[in-house]
Amino acid sequence: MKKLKINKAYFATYFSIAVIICLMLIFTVMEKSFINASNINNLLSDTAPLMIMAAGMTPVILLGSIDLSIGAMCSVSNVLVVSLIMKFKDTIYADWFIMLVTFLTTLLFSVVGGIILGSIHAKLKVPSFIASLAFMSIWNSAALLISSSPISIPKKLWGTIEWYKISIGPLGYPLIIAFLIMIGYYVILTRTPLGRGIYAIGANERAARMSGISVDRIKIAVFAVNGFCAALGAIFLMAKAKSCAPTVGDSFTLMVISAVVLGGTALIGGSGNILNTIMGVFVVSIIKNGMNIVSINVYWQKIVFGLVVLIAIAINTDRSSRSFIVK
Amino acid sequence: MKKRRLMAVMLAGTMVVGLLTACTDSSKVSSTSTESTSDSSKTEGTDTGAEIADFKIDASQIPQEKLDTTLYVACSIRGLENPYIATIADGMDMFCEYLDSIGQKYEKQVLDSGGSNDVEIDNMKQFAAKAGGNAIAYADPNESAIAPSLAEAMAESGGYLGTAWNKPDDVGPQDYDPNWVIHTSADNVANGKATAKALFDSMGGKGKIFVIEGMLGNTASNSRVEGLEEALAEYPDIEVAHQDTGNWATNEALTLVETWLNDTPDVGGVWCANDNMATGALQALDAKGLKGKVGVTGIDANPDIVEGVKDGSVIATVSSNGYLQGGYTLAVCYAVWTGLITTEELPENYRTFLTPAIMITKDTVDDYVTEYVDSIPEYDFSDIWYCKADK
Amino acid sequence: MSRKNILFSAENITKSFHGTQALKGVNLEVHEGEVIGLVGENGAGKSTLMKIIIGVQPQTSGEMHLRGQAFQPHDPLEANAQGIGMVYQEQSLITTLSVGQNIFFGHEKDFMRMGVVNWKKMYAEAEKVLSEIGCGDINPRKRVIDLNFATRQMVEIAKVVNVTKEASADGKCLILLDEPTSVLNETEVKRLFQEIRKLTAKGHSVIFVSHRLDEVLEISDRIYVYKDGENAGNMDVADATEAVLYERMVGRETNTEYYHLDKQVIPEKEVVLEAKDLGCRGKFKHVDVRLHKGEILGFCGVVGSGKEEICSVFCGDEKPDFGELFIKGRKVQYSSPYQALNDGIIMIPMERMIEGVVRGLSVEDNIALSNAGKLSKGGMVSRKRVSEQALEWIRKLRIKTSGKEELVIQLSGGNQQKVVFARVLASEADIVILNHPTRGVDVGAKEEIYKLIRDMVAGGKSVILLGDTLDECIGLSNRVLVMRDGLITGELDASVDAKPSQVSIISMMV
Amino acid sequence: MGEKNQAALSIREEFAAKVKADNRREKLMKWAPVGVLAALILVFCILKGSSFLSLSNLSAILNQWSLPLLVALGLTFVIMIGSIDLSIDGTVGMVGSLTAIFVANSKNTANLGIIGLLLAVLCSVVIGFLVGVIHVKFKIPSFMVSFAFMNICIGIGMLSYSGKPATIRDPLMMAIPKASFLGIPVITWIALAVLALCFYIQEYTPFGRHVYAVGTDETIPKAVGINVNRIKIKVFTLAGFCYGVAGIVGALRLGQGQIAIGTDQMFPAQAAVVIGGTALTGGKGGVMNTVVGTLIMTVLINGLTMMGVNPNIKTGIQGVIILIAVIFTIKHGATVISK
Repeated sequence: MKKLKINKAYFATYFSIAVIICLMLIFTVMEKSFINASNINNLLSDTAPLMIMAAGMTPVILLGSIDLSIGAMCSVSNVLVVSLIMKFKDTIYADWFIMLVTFLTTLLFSVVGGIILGSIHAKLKVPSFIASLAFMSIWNSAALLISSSPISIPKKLWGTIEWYKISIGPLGYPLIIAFLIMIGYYVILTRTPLGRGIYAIGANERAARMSGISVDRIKIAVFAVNGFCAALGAIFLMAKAKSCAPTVGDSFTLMVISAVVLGGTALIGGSGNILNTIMGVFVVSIIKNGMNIVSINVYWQKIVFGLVVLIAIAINTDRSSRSFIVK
Repeated sequence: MKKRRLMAVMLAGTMVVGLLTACTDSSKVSSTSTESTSDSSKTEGTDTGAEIADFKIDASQIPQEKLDTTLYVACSIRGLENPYIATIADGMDMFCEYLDSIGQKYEKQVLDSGGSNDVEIDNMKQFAAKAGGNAIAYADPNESAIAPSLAEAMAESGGYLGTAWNKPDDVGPQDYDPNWVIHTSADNVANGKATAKALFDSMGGKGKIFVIEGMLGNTASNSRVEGLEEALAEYPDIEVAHQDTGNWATNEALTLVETWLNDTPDVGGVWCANDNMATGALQALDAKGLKGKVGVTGIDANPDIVEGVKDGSVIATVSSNGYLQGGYTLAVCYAVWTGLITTEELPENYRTFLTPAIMITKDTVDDYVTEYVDSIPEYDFSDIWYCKADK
Repeated sequence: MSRKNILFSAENITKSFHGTQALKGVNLEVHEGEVIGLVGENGAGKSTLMKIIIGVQPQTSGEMHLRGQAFQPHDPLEANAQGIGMVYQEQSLITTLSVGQNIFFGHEKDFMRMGVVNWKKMYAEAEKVLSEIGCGDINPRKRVIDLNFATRQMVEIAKVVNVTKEASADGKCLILLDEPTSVLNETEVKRLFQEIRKLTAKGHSVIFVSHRLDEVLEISDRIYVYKDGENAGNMDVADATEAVLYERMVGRETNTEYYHLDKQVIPEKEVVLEAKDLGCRGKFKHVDVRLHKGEILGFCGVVGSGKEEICSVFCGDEKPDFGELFIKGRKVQYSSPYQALNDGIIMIPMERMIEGVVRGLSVEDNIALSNAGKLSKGGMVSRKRVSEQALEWIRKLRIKTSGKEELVIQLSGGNQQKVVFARVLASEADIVILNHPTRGVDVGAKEEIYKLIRDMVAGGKSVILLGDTLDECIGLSNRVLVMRDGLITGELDASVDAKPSQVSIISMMV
Repeated sequence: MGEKNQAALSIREEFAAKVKADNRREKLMKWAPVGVLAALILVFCILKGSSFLSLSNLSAILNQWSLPLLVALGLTFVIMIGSIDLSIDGTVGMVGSLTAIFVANSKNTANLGIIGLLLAVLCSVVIGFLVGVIHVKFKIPSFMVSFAFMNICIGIGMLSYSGKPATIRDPLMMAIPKASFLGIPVITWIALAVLALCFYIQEYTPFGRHVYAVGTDETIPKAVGINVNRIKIKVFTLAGFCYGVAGIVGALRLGQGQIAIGTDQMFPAQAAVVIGGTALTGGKGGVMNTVVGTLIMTVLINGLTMMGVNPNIKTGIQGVIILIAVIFTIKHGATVISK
C-alpha cells in the first residue's frame, strides 16, 4: 500500500525522467553530436529563462489559476531594464552599480505589476485567465510605449552583463540561479505554511478559506513572485541577447505553461510539484534542441514538436483516478 | 551625410531601371544591381581592395582534408511563411549544389526562429555546438540587437557567420574576428524611398496615401518608413491620410485599409512596407472596386505582387534577391573556412556592404519575370564578391 | 406483506476499491409495492450498493435479478429503461437549465420534431409530471438556480418518477432514494412520504436510504441493516424500533449517558464573545449574544431563521451590516476567517465535504491546515511535528485510515468528518463554532463527537453549537438561544438539572 | 412582542428586497455586455461622427466581424463545457492555406472548386475530432492537446505551400469577398449562417442542452446515462467546423492562402467569448453572448483604427476595456471563488 502511494505521488516525475531519457537516446542515435559537451552546455544554459519563468508559473497553476500575462511581463521588463541601462550610458558609475540599480528597479516594477494583477484576481474575483489576458494586452502596450524598437546595449556597457557568461563546471551561472530559485520554491512549497496554503487553495479554495488560510494574501503573493520570475527571465534574455525587444516574451507564455503542465502539474490546481516542472522544462528544451541538432526539416519541426508534446503528455498524465474530471 | 548617401542610392536606383531595359540579353544579371556606396566606402580603391575584388574560389586549391570534412551549412531565418525568406533557403540550396560540384562534404539545415530573438540565438548556439567549428551560416537576425549574440555563439565554437539586414550600428564583423565574416544588407531606406517615389509619380505628385508599416520596432520597417518620409519631403502635395502597423501580416493590412477607406474613399495610393501587406491592401481595394485605380507598392517581390505589377494594380516592388543573399553570404564564409581567404585580408568595406536590389516596376517587370520567376537564376558562387552592390 | 412477487433481488454482492472491501457480500430483496428502508453507519456500503444497482459502477462479484431475469446495467440509462430510477444524495440538477429541461434531461428525443426540440410540449408534459407528485405549483420554465433546496429535491423526484414511469407501463418500477430528506424540512418530508405512498399504492417499489431512523421507521415496510459491508439484519417494520436498529448498526447498546451530562461544567464569568445589535441585511437583526468561557451555547431555529448566517459572521466568513462584535473585550471587524482564526475563532462548517476538508491532500496535511504557522519554526514547517500531530489525532478520534499520508478523498464520509474535527481541535482556537457537528454522522461516531465537545469545553474552550437535532442542542448546551425569522425569540437556561423541554423551544421557533 | 413581530416582518421584507435586488442585478449584468457595446458605439459616433456610422464603415465592420465571430462561435461551445482550445491559430491558418491550394490557384493545377472548400473544412473538422478524442480518451487536459495541435496544424499549413503562398484564381472564389446581398457582404452572410446553425444547435437540440449540463457538472449527465465523452468530442468537432469556415473566409478575403490567416486569432476570441458573458468555468452563456462579445471587440478595433490612436496604445486600451467589462459583469463577494 505504502509503495503504491509513493509511486503515485512521484508518478509524473518517474515518467518525465523516462520521457527525457527516451528523447535523449533517440536524438543521440540520430546525431551523436547531440550528446557532446558543448551541446549539453548549451542545452543547460539556454534553459535558464524558461526554467525561471516556469518556476514562477508552477505555484500559479497549483492555485488553479493561470497567468497569460507572463510573456508580456517578460517583454516589458526586458525593455525596461535596457532602457534604464541606456539612461546610465553616459554616466561614470561603475558597471556593478548600474547593474544593481537597473535590475532592482525592474524587479520591483514586476513585483508591483504582479501584485496589481494578483489583487484584481483575488480581491475583485476576476478569473485569472481573463484578468491576465487583459494584462497581456496592457503589458504589451507598455513595452511598446517604453521602446517600440529593440535597443542594443552599447559595447561599453557590456560589462554589466558579463556575469551571464560565468559558469561553474558545466553549469552556467543563469542555470545555477534558476536551480536556486527552484530549490527555494521547493522549500516554500513543501516546508512553509505558504506552500501548504497554495496546495490547499488549489485543491479546495472554500475549505482553505474556512480553515483560516489567508487566501487573498497567498494569491497575491504568488502572482507577485510570478512577476518577479518573469522579470528575472527577462534580465537573462537581455544578457543573452545583449539587447531588448518589446516582443521578446510573446512566445514564452504558452511555452512556460506547457512546460509546467507537461511536468505533470494539473491545470485545475492542487497537485503537482516543482521537481516535475524542472522535468517539463527539460522535455520542452530537449525537443527543441534535438530537432535542430538532428536537423529536422523546418517545415516539419512544428508538426514533430506537436506530436512529441502529445506523446509526452499522454505518457505523463496521471490517469490513475478514473473519476477525475479533465477539462 | 546620410541624406546625401541616400540621394546617391536613389539616383542609382533610377539608373538601374534604365539599364535593365537596355540590356536584357545576358544570362548573367550583372546589370540589375543597384549601385550604392556604403559607410566604409572611403577605403575603396586601395590596392588590396582591387586584389580582393578579383578573388575567386579555386576549388583545386582547397585542401583535400577540408573537402572530406563534413561542413555544416545553415541559414537562420525568421520563418518560412514569407516567400522572400523562402528564397533565402533556396539560395542556400543553390550554394550547396555548388559544393556538390566541387566535391565538398556537407550537411545543410534551415534554422527557423519563428520571429523570436531568443530562439534564434539558441538555434545558432546549438548549430555551432553540433558543428564544432566546421560551420558556415547565413543569419537574418530577427532584430538588429541580436546580431552580436549570434556572432558570439558562432565565435565560441569557431564557425563562420555572415549576417544580413540587421545589426547594431556600433558593432560589426570586426568585433568578432574572424568568425563574423560579413554583414550585408539591401538598402532599406533606399528601397522604401524608391517605391514611395514610384507611387507618388503614379499619382501625379499629389493626393492622399495610406501608409502600412511593418512590425513595430523592426529595423527593416523603420528604415523603409524613413525612406518613405524622405520621399514625402520631396513631394509636399502628398498627404498621409492614415498610418498604422500591419505587423507584416496580410490580414491586418486588409483590415486597416478596409477601415480607412470608409473615411478616405478618395485615397490615391497605398504604401506598404512589404508585399504581404500589399496583398492585403489590394484585396481591400478590390472589394471596393478600386483595384487598379488606387496604386499600391510593396517590397519583397512576392509572386502575386509581381503579377500585380504586370497587370497594373501594383506600382512597384523591390526584390532583395534572397537567392543571392543566402547563397553568396555562405560562399564568402566558405572561402574563409577553407582558408583561401582570411578576414584580415578583407578591408572594412568587404566586411560590411550593401547587396544589390532589383526595383520592379511596370517597365522592368517582364525582364524580372523571365529572369527570376520563370527560371531560377544561375550564379557562379566561386565569384564570391558578385553579391556586392558596388562591385 | 412480503407475500407479493419479488421485483428485484441482489445476491452476494461484493465490491472492492483500491484493495478495500466496501461490500463483502450483501443481499437485498424488494417486493412489488414495498418500501425498503436501508440503514447503516457511514461506510456500511449503502451508497455503494445503490450505485451498483443503478449501473454507475459494476460490482466485483454477485448477481442481481429484476423480475426474475438477470440484471446487469452498464449505465443508469439502461437501468432506467428497465424501470429503475435513482434520486442522488448530491443534488443532480443542472442549475443553469429550467425545471422542465431538467426533468426530461437525457430524454429530449421524445420531444423532437424535425430535428427541433418542441419546448412547449415539453413544458406542458413537465407540468403534468409535477402536478402528479403534488407539486403543481412549481413553474417548469423556472431555472433551477432560482429554486430553494427543498423544491429542487421535489423536482429531482419528479425527474426520476418520470423516467421510471415510462418503463413501468408494462411492469413495476423501483425507485432508489439516497438520503432524500437531508435537505428537506418537516412539511416537505411529509409531502415526500405521501408521494412515496402514492407510488407504492400503484405497485411500484422504493428503496429508502437515510440516517434518520425515525423516518425510516415511519415510511418503510421492511428494513435492511448493513454493517461494514455485510448484512446485519432484515426485519419487518413491525419488529423494529430505533433501539433495535441502532444496536444492529453499531453492535452495541445505546449509552444511557448519551450527552455525557455528568461532564457538563458551569461556565466561567469571563465573556469571550459578545455581539451587540448585530445585523445582516435580509438575514438577521438585533442580535445580542454573550458567550462565556467554558460555555456551550446552543442556537435553535428552523432553516432560514438566521442562525447559520450569524455563525458565518462570527467566524469571519461574512461581514455584518450593522452592530458590533467584541472578542475577548476587543472590538473586531473581520473580512476573512483568517483574521478570525488569529483571534482564536474557528468554525466547523456544515458542508464538511465541500468546506471542511481539502480532499486532495493527505490526512496529516489536512489536520495541519489551520495551525501550520504554529507547527513551523523559522518559517519552516516541521514535518516531524505535523506527522506527530496527525498520529495523535488519528489515535484520539479513531480515524480509520491506512496511514497519515492517505489522501482524505479515499476515506469514508464519516472519517472525513473526523479529520475536520481533528483540524479544528488542533488549531487551538478557543472559540469553536460547531455547525451541525453530527450531520451525516452515524450513531457511534455521534457519541464520540459529543464526548469530544465535552472535553473541549473542559479544556477551557467555548463552543457555539448549531445542533443537528433539537434534542442534541438541548442535551449539550449550557444555554439555548432560540431564533425565528432572523430574530432571537428566546433564551433558555439548560444547566444539567434544568434542561428545557423540546416543546417549549419549538413554540418559540415557529 | 408586537415590536419584535414588526422587526421580523421587516427582515422578511428585507430578504425579499435583497433577493429582488440580486435578481435585478443579475438581469442587468446579463445586459451589461450589450451596454458596453452601445457605449462604445456612442463614443465612436460622438468622436468620429458620420464616418463611423457611414454605410461603408458599417459594412466594413460586418466584414471584419465575420472571421472573429466564426472563430468565437466554435470556441463558445468549447468554453461552455469548461474546456479550452488553443488550436485556433493553427487550424484557421491551416484551413486558410489548404483552401487556396485546393481551389484553382497560382501554385498547382488543382481546381476542386466548392469541393475544395468542403475538403478544407473537412480537414479542420477532423482536427477538431482528433483533439476531442485524444482529450477524452487519453484524459489529457484540452489545454495541452490543443496546444500540441496548434503546432501540428501550423506545421501542416506551412508545409502545404512551403513558403510560397498560393493565390486564389477561381473566379467564383475571387468574387465572393466583393459580393454583397441586401447591403451585407456575402462573407458576413456565411458567418451569419454558421451563427444560425450554432444557435439552432444550442437551443433546439438535445446536444445543446447537454453541453450546458456537461459544463455545469459532468457527473449529472453521466448519471443520466448521457455519454459525456461523446458530447465533448462533438463539441470539439463542431468547433473544428467553425474554425474551418473561418479559415475559408480568411483565405477568400485575402485571396491567398497563408498560415498568417490564423495568427493571433486565439486570444482575442477568448476575450470576446468571456466579455460576452460566457463563463470560463462552463455551463453559462451561449452563442448570443458571443455575438455581442465579438461585436465589442470588432467595433473597438475599428473605432480605434479610425481615430488613428497610437497603435502602441491600442492593445493596451483593449486590455483595459476587457478588464472593466469583466469586473462589472462578474459576481463579487467573499464567498465567490474565481480561478
